[in-house]
Amino acid sequence: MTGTITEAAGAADASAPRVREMSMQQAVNAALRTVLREDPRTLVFGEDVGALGGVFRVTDGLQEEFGAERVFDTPLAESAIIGMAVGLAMNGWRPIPELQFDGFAYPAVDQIVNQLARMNYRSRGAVPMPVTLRLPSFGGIQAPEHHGESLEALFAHVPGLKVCAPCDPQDAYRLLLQSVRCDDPVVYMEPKARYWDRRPVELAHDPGDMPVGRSRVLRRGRHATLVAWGAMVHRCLQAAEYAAEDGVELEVVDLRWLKPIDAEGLAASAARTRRAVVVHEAPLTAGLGAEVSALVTERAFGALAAPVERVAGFDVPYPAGPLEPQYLPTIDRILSAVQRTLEYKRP
Amino acid sequence: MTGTITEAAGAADASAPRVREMSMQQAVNAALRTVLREDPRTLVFGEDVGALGGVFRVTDGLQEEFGAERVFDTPLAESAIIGMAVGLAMNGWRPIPELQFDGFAYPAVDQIVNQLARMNYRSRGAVPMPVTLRLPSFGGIQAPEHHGESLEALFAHVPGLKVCAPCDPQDAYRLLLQSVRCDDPVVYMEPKARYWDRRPVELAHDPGDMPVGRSRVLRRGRHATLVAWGAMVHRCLQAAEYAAEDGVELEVVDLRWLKPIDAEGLAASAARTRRAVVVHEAPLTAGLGAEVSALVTERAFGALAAPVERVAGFDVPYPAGPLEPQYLPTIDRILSAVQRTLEYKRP
Amino acid sequence: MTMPSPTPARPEPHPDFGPDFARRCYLQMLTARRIDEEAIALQRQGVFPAYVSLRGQEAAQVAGAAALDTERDFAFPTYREMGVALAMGVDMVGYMASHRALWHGGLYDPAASRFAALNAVVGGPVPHAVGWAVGERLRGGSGCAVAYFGDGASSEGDVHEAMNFAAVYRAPVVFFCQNNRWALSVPNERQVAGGSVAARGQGYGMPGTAVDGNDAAAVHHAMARALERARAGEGPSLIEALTYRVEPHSTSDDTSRYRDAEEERAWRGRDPLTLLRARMEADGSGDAAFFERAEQEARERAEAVRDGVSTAPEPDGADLFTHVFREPTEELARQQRVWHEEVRP
Amino acid sequence: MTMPSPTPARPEPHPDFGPDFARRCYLQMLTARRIDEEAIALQRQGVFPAYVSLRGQEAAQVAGAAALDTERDFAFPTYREMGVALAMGVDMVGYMASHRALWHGGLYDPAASRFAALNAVVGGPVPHAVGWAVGERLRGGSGCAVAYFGDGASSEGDVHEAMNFAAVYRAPVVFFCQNNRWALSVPNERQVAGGSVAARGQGYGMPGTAVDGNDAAAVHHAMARALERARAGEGPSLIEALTYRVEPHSTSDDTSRYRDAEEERAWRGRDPLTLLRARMEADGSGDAAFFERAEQEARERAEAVRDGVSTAPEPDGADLFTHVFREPTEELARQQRVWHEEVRP
Ligand SMILES: Cc1ncc(C[n+]2csc(CCOP(=O)(O)OP(=O)(O)O)c2C)c(N)n1
Ligand SMILES: Cc1ncc(C[n+]2csc(CCOP(=O)(O)OP(=O)(O)O)c2C)c(N)n1
Ligand SMILES: [Mg+2]
Ligand SMILES: [Mg+2]
Repeated sequence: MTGTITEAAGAADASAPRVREMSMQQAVNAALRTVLREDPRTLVFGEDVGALGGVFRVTDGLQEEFGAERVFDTPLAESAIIGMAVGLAMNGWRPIPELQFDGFAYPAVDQIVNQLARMNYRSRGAVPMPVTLRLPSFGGIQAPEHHGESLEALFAHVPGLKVCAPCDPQDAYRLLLQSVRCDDPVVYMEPKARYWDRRPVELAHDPGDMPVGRSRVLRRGRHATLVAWGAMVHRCLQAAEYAAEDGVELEVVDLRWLKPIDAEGLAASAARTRRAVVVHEAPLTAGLGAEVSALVTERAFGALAAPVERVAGFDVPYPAGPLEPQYLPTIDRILSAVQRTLEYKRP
Repeated sequence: MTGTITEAAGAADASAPRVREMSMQQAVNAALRTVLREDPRTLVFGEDVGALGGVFRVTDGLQEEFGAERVFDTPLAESAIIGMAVGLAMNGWRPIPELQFDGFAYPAVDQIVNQLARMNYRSRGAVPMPVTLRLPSFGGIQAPEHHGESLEALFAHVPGLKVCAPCDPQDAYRLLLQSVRCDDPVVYMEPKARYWDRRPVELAHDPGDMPVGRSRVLRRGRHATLVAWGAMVHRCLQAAEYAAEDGVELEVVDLRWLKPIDAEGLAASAARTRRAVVVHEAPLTAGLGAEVSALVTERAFGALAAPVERVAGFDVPYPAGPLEPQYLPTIDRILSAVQRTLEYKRP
Repeated sequence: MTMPSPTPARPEPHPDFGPDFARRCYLQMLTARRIDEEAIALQRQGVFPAYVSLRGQEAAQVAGAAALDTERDFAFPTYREMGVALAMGVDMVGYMASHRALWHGGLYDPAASRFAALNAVVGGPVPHAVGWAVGERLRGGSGCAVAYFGDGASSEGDVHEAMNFAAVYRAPVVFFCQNNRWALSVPNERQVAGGSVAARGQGYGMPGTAVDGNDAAAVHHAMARALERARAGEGPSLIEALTYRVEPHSTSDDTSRYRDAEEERAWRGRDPLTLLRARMEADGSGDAAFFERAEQEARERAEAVRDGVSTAPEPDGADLFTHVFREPTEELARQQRVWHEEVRP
Repeated sequence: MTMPSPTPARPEPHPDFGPDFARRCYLQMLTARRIDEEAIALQRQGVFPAYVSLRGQEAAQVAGAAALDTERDFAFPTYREMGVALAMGVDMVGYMASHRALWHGGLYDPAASRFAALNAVVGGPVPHAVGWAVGERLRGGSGCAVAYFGDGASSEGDVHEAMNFAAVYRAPVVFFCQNNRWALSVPNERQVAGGSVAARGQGYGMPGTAVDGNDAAAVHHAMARALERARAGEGPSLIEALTYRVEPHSTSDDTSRYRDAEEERAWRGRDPLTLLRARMEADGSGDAAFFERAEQEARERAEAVRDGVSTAPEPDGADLFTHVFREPTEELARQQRVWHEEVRP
C-alpha cells in the first residue's frame, strides 16, 4: 500500500497536470501534498496523522516530507484540535485538522459551531478562518460504533460553514484543493467506503468550471433524477444501470457541495426529468434529503409529476456489521422509490 | 416575581385540576413541582438551578421544597451535566437536567448524541434513559451571543431522541409532564421569548387526547396552513389575524413535537387548505422547515396548489440586539409567503 | 521531549490478596489471555472484522476488578476491558459478540452484569460513572463506580469534567487509568503533559496513585483501598496502572510505523502472568499442578467462548428498530414497514 | 464543604513595577472603574440591555495585562475583561459596543488590537490561545498568548484540553484565571474541586501560582514572570488571581438569592484601587495631586466612552450578511435580496 501512495505522491511532484490511476485515499494524500507545497501557511494535524499516516493512511508520508512542524500529532481531544485550529488561523495559518472519525466530531461541535464558524462574523471580517476540517465520514465499512455516521445535516445547518463530500478520487483531489484555498471554513467529508476505489485522476491545480457550490450530472437521463453525495453516488449509478435495463433512464446528480447547495442545478435537472429521488446514508428525519426535497420542490414544483422521494438511512442508531446493509439505502429501495415517482398519480 | 411563582406552586398542591393564570415560566415551575412530587426518582440539576432558581427562575423554590439532594447546582460543564444524567439514569433515577442556554448545549452534543440517545439501543433495552433535558431556547429577547439559538434540527435528526417545544403555559405544563413520564430521552425546548406570557393553565395531570407526537390546530382556516413551534406560533397567530382582515383565512398548526413529527396531522391540514407555509427561527438551510416541507409534500402532493413555503431565520449567525428583529421571521415575511402560495401559478 | 516516569507504588499485598485470591486472579488472567488469543485468531479467520487486544494488561484489569463487589459496584468500560468483564462474571460470549460486530454494545445485559455496555467513545463513559455514583449515594446504597479509561483518554475534556464533578460531590468513584504508554500511535510523551496521569488527582483534591500495572498484587491493593475509601464516604480516587499495550492498537494497526519492536520485546519480558506466577511459585500459593490445571481450564473456557461467539446467530434486521425507543413512534413503525417490504433479506 | 484556601504568593514587585508603572496602572484601573460605573448607569438607563461588571477585578486585569507587549502578545478574553482591553489600548467605544448589543464581538478590530473578539462561551477561547501560541512558535515569533478565564470556566473540558495541549507543545501561553470566588451563583466550594485552580498546573507539569488578585504588584509580578518564561521557550504557566466579584454576575442577577451581603462588604473593603493607592502613598509614587489628576482623567475618559457608545450608530441590517463568509455564496445573496425586499426597515 505504501508503495502506491509514494507513487501517487510522486505524481504530484511535477507541475504539469497528468493523469494517473489512484485510489481516493491516495488522491486526498496527493492533494494534501499539493497544498502543503504551494502554501507554506498550511498545517496538517490531528490524532495519529504523523508517523502513522492516519488510520486510513491518508496522511501517509506527509510528516516525512514536510516535517513534524507542519504535519503533527495531537493529544486525543477533538475539541482542542478544532480550538487549536481556530487559534492557528488567528495567527495567520491555514490549518487542515483531521478528526479521526465522523462520530468523534461530536466532542468538537461546540468549537466548530460556536467558534470556527462564526469567528469571521464575530470579528466583522478581521479574523478569517481558512480552515479545512477533514472528516472521514459515512458508513459502509462495517466499522465499530461511532465510525459510520453522517453529520452533513448538522454542518449544513450552521451559518458560516461550507461543506463538501467527494465521491471519487478526481473530485476528492479537486475539492480538497478548493477547500484549502477557500478563505472560509470548510468541512470536507471523505466517504470511507470509497477510499480504496481506484480511478484515473488528473492532478490539475485548477478546479476549472467547477466553482464552490456546483453539482455535477454524472449520468444523463430523462425519466427521473437521482441526487446523492459521497458513497451513495456510486450506489445511484448502479441503480441507474439496473433501471436502464428496464428502459428507465435515470439522471444521476452528484451534489458534491452540501453547503452551499446547487439549488439551481438540482431544480434544472428535476425540471427536465419531472421526478427526483434523493438518497443519503444519514437517518431520514431532518436529514439533508429534506433540504434537497424542499429546494427542488420550491424551484420546480410546476414541473414535478410526483413528490420528491427520499431514500435514507432509517431513524435508528447506525448499526453493527450484519445490519449495516439493511440500514443503508439499497439499490432495491432506490429503484422502488423511482418506481413510485413513475407511477405516481394525483389522487 | 417570587410571589406569583409561589402562588403557582401552591396551585399544583391540590389533587384536583384547577385553572389559574400563570406565565410559561411559572407553568414549567409548577410542572417540575408536580413531577418531583409524584415520582421520587426525579432529580433536577444544572448550572445555577439551586439557590438562584435558574437564570429565568424556572426552578425557583424547588431546592427549598425538595431539598438540595433532589435539586442541585452542578459545576460549570455541560458535557458532564449530560454525562451525569446518563449515569444517574443507569442507576434508576429520572434526571431532569437543565442546560442554561441553547448555545451552551453544543459542548454537550457528544454526550447527547453518542451516549444519551443510544444507551437504550446499545444495551438492547436493558438500560433505558428516561431523561428530560430542559433547554431554554430560541431568540427574541435581545440576549448576548449564543443565547438565541435554535437547535431543533440537530436534535430531531438524532435517532433515539424525542424533541418538543411548547408555545404557551398550558402546553408547557402538559408537555413537561409527558416528557418526564416518558421512558425515552426528551429534549424539552422552552421558548425564552414566551416565558413571561401569562395565560390560564389547567394543572391537569393527564395529557388527555394529546399523545406524544400530536400537533394542535390553534386556528382554523381554509386558504393556507401555517406551521410553527415555540415563539413563532404566536407570530403566526398574529399573521393570521392580519390576514383575516383581508379575508384570508389561515389555519395555524402548533407542531409541539418536533420529533416525532405529526406528519399525518400536517398533511391533513395542508390537504384541506392546499397551501402551507412553515415558519421557524433557525437558519433556513437544513432547518426543520425542510423536513416539514418534505413531509407535507410527500403526503399531500396531489392536493397542494403551490409548493410549501419556508420562512426562516437567514443563514447567518444569530445577531445582536438591533438586528434581531430583522433576522427573525416577521409578520410581513410570513404574509408575503402566504401571498406567494395564494398567487402561485404552475408555469 | 522526555517524560518523568512516575515511580509506581509497590505496596504490600492487601489482606484480601491471599493464596486463594492469587489463584483465582491467575486463572482469570490466564483465561483472559487465552480468550484474547482466540479472538485474534478469529479476526485472522475473518470471523471478527477487527479486534482490540488486552494482552499485557491482564493484571491491571483482572486483579483490579477482582476487588469489586459485583453485588453492588458497577464498572464503566471502554472497548478494551475484556479482563474486567471476565473478572466480573459478564457473559463472555455476549461480550465477544461486540467484536464480531453482532451488536455494538455487546449481547450481555449491562444492568444485570453491573458492567456497562462497551463504549467506543474515548473518555465518554467516565462521567457516567460519576452520575451513577452520585445516584448511588442518593439512594443510600454502598456501591462504587469504577471508570476505566486509557492514557489517551486522559486528554479528553470529559475526563477532567468528570473528575471535578466527582470530587465536588465526593462521589464514590474510582478513576482507573490503564496507562499502556500508547494511544494508538501516540506515546505518553506527546499525550500526557507532565508525564503522570496520577499527578492530576491532586489538582482535584483527590488521591492519585501510580501503581505497577503488571503487578497483580499492587493493582489489587490500590483498587481495594480506593474502594474502601469511596465506601467510607471519603470520595473519589484516581489510580494509574502503568502497563503496556504489547499488541498493536487493534488488528488493523501497524506498530512498525511508530514504535520500536525492541520496546515491545522488553515489555513482553515483563508479562504480568509470568510475574504473578513467579510470585506464587515463590510464596507457594501455586504449584505445578495448579498451573497445569489453570492452563487447561483457561483453554477450555476460551474455546467455549470462541465456539459460542462464532456460532451466535446474527441479529434479526427487525432489531434495527426494536430498541430505539421504549415508547415506539408511528414514524418508526412506518419505517419498519418500509424495511419489511423493501429490504428484509 | 469547606475549601482549603490557597495561600497566594506575595512576591516582591517585579523590577518593571516602578513608580511610573504604578501610576500608569493606577490610572488605568481607575479608568476601568469609572467606565464600569458609566456602563452600569447606561444599563439602568436602558441603553445597554445588560452589563457584566468587572468591579473589584481591576488589579487582576489591568496590572496583569500591563505586562503584555502589545506589539507581539495576544489576549483571549471572555466577556468580563474590560480592564484588559483598556490596558491593551483597545478602542473602548468599540469594546463597549458589544454591551450595547450593537455587535456581539464588539466593534474594535481584534487583529489590530491583539485582543480577540469578546467571547461569551465559558472556556471556549482558551484553546484558541494555545493554537495561536503554537502558531507563533512555528512562525518564529516571540509573542505570547494570554488566555483569560474564570473559576467557573476551570470546570470546562476545553480548559483542561487546552492546558494539556499547551504543556505537550511547550507553547508560549499564560493561562490567567481570575478566581472571583463565584461563577454566577455557584461558589468555589462547589465548583473547584480541591479548592485551587493553580494546583491544577502541576498535573500538567507547568507552574501554577496563586496570587492576591487585588494586589496590583503581585499580579503584575506573576504575569511578567510567566511571560518571561514563555518567551524563553520554557512553556506555559497557570496563574490564579484570587479576587472577588463584588457586583452581581450581571445587571440581571440578584445576589441576595445566593450569597451574604456581608461577604460582599468585606471584599469591598479590600478594594484593589484603595490598596494600590495606599501602597503608592506609602512609597511616594503617588501624591494627592496625582490622584486628583487621575480622577479627572479617568472621569473624562469614561464620559467620552459613555458618549461614544451611546451615540454609536446601529449596524445596518445588511451587516447580517456581509461577514458570514469571505467568499460569498449565491444562496446568501438570494437571502439578502429577500431581506432587502421584505424586511429592510
Ligand atoms: C472521542 C474519540 N476520539 C477518537 C477515537 C479513536 N480512537 C480509538 S482508540 C484511540 C486511542 C485511545 O488510547 P487510550 O485512551 O490510551 O486507550 P488504549 O487504546 O491505549 O487502551 C483513538 C484515538 C475514539 N474512539 N473516541
Ligand atoms: C459554555 C457556557 N456555559 C454556560 C454559560 C452561562 N454563563 C455565563 S457566565 C457563567 C458563570 C461564569 O463563571 P466564571 O467562569 O467564574 O466567570 P465570571 O463570570 O465569574 O467572571 C455562566 C454559567 C456560558 N456563557 N458558557
Ligand atoms: Mg493507551
Ligand atoms: Mg467567577
